[in-house]
Amino acid sequence: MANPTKNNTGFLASLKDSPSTDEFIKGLWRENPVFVQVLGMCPTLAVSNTAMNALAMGLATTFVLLMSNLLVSSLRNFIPKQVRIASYILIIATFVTMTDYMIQAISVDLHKSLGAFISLIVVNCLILGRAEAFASKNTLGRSFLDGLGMGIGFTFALFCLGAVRELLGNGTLFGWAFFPDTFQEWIVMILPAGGFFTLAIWLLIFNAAKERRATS
Amino acid sequence: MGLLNFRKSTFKHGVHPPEHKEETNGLPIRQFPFAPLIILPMAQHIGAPSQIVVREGQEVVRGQLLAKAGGYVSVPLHAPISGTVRKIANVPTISGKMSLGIFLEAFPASSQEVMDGTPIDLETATAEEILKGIQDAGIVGLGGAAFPTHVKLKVPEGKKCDVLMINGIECEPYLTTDHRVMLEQAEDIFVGIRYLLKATGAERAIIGIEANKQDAAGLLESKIPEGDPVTVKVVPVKYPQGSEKMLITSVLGREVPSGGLPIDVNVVVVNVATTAEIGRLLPHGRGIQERVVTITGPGVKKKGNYLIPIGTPLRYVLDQVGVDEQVSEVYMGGPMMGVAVSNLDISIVKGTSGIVVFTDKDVKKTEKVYPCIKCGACVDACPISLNPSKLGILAKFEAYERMAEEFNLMDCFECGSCSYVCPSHIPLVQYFRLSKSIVRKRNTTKQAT
Amino acid sequence: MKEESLWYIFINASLINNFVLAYFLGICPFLGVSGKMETATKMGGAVTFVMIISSMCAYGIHALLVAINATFLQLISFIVVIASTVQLVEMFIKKMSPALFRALGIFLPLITTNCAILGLALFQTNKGYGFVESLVYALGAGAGFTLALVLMAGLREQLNFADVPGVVKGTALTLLIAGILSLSFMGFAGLGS
Amino acid sequence: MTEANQIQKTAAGNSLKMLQAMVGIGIFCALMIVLTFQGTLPIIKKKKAEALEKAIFKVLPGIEKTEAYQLGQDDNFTPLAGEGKEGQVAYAGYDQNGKLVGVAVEASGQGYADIIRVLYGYDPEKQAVVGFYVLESKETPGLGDKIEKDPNFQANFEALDVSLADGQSTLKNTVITVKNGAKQNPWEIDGITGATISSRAIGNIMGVSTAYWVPLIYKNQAAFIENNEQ
Amino acid sequence: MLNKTLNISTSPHIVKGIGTDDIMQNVVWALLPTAIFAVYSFGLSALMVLIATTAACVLTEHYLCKFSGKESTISDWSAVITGLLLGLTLPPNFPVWMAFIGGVIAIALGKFIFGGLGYNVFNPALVGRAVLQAAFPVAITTWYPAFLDNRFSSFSVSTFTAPFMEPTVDAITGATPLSAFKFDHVVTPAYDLALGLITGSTGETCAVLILLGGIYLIARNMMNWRIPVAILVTVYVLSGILHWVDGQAYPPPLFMLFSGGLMLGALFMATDMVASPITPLGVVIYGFIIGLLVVVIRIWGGLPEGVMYAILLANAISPHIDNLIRPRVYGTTKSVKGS
Repeated sequence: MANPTKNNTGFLASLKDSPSTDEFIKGLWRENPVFVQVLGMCPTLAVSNTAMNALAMGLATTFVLLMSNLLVSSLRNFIPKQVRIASYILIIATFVTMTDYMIQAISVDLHKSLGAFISLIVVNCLILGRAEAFASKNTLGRSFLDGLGMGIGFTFALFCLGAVRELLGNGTLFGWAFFPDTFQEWIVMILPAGGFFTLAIWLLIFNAAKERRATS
Repeated sequence: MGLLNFRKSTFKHGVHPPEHKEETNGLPIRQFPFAPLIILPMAQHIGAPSQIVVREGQEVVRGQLLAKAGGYVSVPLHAPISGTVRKIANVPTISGKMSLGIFLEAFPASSQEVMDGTPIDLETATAEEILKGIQDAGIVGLGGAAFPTHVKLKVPEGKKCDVLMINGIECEPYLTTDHRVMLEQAEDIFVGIRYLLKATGAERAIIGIEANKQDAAGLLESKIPEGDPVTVKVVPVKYPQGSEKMLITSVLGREVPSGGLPIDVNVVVVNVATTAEIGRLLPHGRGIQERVVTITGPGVKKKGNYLIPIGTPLRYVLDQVGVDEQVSEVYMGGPMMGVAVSNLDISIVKGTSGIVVFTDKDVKKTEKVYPCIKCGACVDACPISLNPSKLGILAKFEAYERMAEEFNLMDCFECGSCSYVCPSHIPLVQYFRLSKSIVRKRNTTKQAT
Repeated sequence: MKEESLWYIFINASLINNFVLAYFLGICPFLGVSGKMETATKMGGAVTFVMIISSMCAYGIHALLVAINATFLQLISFIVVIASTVQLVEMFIKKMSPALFRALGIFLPLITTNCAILGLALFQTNKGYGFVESLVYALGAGAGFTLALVLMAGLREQLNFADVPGVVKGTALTLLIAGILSLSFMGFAGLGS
Repeated sequence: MTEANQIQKTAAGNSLKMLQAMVGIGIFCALMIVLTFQGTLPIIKKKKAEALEKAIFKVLPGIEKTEAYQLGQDDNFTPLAGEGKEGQVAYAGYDQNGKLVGVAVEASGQGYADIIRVLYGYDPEKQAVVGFYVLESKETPGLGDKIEKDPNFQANFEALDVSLADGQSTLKNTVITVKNGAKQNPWEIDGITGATISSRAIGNIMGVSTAYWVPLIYKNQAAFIENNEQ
Repeated sequence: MLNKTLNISTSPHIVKGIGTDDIMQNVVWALLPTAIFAVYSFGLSALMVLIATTAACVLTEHYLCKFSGKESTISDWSAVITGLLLGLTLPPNFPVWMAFIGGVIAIALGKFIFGGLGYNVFNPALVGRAVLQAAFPVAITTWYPAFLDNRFSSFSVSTFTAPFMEPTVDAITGATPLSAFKFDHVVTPAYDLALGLITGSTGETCAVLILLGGIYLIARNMMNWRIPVAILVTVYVLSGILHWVDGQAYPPPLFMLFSGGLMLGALFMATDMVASPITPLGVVIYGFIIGLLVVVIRIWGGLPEGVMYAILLANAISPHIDNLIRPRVYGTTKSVKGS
């Protein structure tokens, strides 16, 4: 693990000695991976057709992000610079494979509806991006908070999309009927085009908010 | 024209604005009264301004040299009337810039005899001598460009001129100057052609005339002196047929390369009125004192084709012909490429081919400019196959370099066909004029650094 | 049962279930390099090239993993192989054609994290495609990716000179156009059946 | 020591370190994956089998037990042995008395959006399809996916006639989808309004599949019964 | 007299006179016979659809302009065209609330986000319709027969469906000639198709009236004739060849020409000047692509009709056509390609 002489702060100590609540908060809103950084678009769009899928995908991604951040952070002094990307990819792929099997064990149906997109978490630029840009340079505790914040921010964004798409596209939320029986579903919302439109509209809302803040 | 004539003797695209020529094309050229005071700007041609050789208070005779050429690309200026030099001061010109000018007060009851100079003998003169003679006569392109003719006639070394093209197209609506000149000064034209053939070394001359001037074409054809290698070619009516490049393409099927001159395809083009002037002046060694100007437009009372001394103030001209109460805009030149006059204190200059007066109701309404809807009307109109629609959008977004590099902006010669047809009333020509000047400026700064 | 024809595999991968517009694969490069025609074409070419190579590799690996009964290593070996393939291709091109390398150079590393490549490998395995089928599938996917990228680039280049409202400018506009393109591609549904 | 030497040495040291790191991570990763795989494998297997069984139970009403059979190259059915799922498989379903109720087979074909995979149950006694279940489809939600949910459509498969022609090697009538409300014969599938393409795709899939499977199963009925009795 | 201040303008000082608003207005006039026939054949329900889409487009245009601080651009009539065209492509019994939403989407997504008139890269009406088709596939493929006796006295059951609610399906529905061919191999006679004695979208049934409207615009030089001609010739020739090869499997070319939205699409939607290429050769290629896609989608695709998709796809290709097809500029040896 980490070099003890260099980094003798444990997990709890690191929490204490750094003003790191910001590491957690930033991912939620200010540096939201989806709405602000526009990262990890592929799963964001592909599996946000229902709130459940979105949430599951978000949590799976958060898990991988968290684990890889932790491992990368703790190994950061051990991994030589030249092979760091290769090692990160290996680490991430491992956790993704684990997640894949765990989800299958939890629910075959969920696994079916998420499909290959669980495996594709590997190439979610968010995870590699955090490993490279944050975890490889920061302490275990900060990396943990960063991963958690980013992961929750990602899950939140996915949920925002999934909820809208499921509500309009299927009239339900988490499979629970939200509208009267005769509600006309907007099927376009569950189609790929709906994914593009919904994300675009969320981005518009963020842009407009940003603009308003800038002017005021 | 037979069925076997596969190549239509015209250029691509172009527009057909209403001609409005019938109001003046039947009116013979009439001498215009001499104004009591005429004002002669020194910069009335392209190139260096003429250099004044008279002083204030000096009395001059009609035809006397007032200013000498300011360089190779320049011409001298002769007194259009006999009178006294009242003042030498800055005068306004059509471009809005000021230029040094001579105020010449006419002798009240002068007979206005013209002074002769050294004649150029057609038989004995060399090409060089003829060119010198043309410069000394102060001759510039009378079609409107006012480019010194001797410069244009000078065939550069290594190049050859095989066709002399006499431009009698006059495609601008309203104007009938060249039309009348062709009808009334045929002899002068043919004499001029002889001088020009000799000066350029061309084997033959072709007079290009638009189909709406069949009478002129027939007359000229019948008057071709025996043995002269001159033919008359009638081409379809289409704007901007009168542009040199379009004319060459229509008549000869040759295309002047981008950025090149007619001589690059072995042609020299001279305006028909210029030719007539050469034919009339050179045998006497005189200089230009007057020119034919069509004064027309809905706002003019006494429309007609007038022989007006150079330097006659525009205000005097309009006073003489009478102008409608509702006068709104006055153009020097035709309505397609002419310039709107902001100040009536400017004078008739050598390049003034016509004066068109529009009243309030004739002026194009300041209509609402809509966004470009890419209807393609401009693409179908542009005689040189540019994409004015794309250029217009790029100009709006100030992508000047791209306009020049990718979309051949610099080939645009501002004929105005695109603006004429644009349903969205986008001032395309104005955009291009501005863009061209910006590109030129940027290029010079680039070269400088 | 009825086998999918190679023609159908190609049409399916390129038009009906376009990787970008229906599966959302390769969205990052799609958003990133669709601003200019030139880069879009080159990126499309590079991705197609890598897709074909990695698809063949993935076919081999899958066969191997099935043989040694270790399919649980599939994902990790795919990603490692793709990453190294990209590296190798990069080195190979650099040596063989410096001109091509200059043109594609900056795109190749980006491709590693392009989910379309991994997605292709996973899908062809899931669908149980054979070698030739995988090859055609890769060709189709690459063609579809390039098509989407090039179409988008043309539209975005044109929209550089448009009065796009400030709020819409940027990613949102690209996504909205992608949505409309995605709708348009729905017209291909059922083709070749 | 020269500078070059030093560089070489650090480079060598680096290589070693790189190798160590990669191998270390590799071993760790492999360990993690294998552990998870081993840990989850039985659960996943069980769940998958359950899912398949559930589907078979759905298409063969009233069964208690299923058995997988493999179609050999000589067109004979043999009980499926081991894990491998090579070749084509049929699932026989038996009621509580061990009597053969029917045989379920998978069929797939091109739908509107992508391949549709279905499972259907065939009752040799009634010479009819008695159940139908969509395993996988990406048909348009709310429209094409009615093939999964629409009760009227599902009703088509309660007794879809697939009786054999006299030669016993072909079907008397090919299964086909007709326009909604136009069903007149027991071998026709009543289509779904607005989802014509998907419902027709099902017709095609069923038509092709039944034409292939039904004569085979009918011919080999005995195999399913015999094997069960053993 | 001459003391009056003169106006100054830049050359040219004369203009041809046809304005963009004139063009747009004339397109509306050219569409009116088709719209009137739609109301005549389908009755009040069709009228409601047309009113809903047109009102939605005009209102959306107005309020979006206002919202973004621009001057309202409804006076250029382009929103009216979008609304009318959208209405004409919808089934006559389409619920009014859906039609209204379609109009809002057509303007907002099809036009506003690109910067308004002149910048829309797709035909706005078709964007609206494509979204509606994807959102409400059942409603948009439920057809109401023409020439019902009570069409002027009562509305279709689904017309006034409560907003956001599922429409009740009409007891009487019809099949369009295209779906009749696709699914049942019934070829409707070309005569019926041309005169509009069929079921279909409100405005696509009477091919003759659509053609007349188009010819009017072409005669007034307000429409690029090359586009419809290229599309129709392509469709006729391609389907003619197919029909000649196998008369049973492939429909006769006249049926292809007159059925579905081809006429309306070729004459009024593909000709949207903004979203089509600008050069003569470019529009011919554009037309050919549309024709080809229409034939491919109709004959080999899963859908009975493909005009909408064909035009949208061709719209997406048209910047490339403009990029590649550039007329040789006078005096240059070949067209200068973008660097």
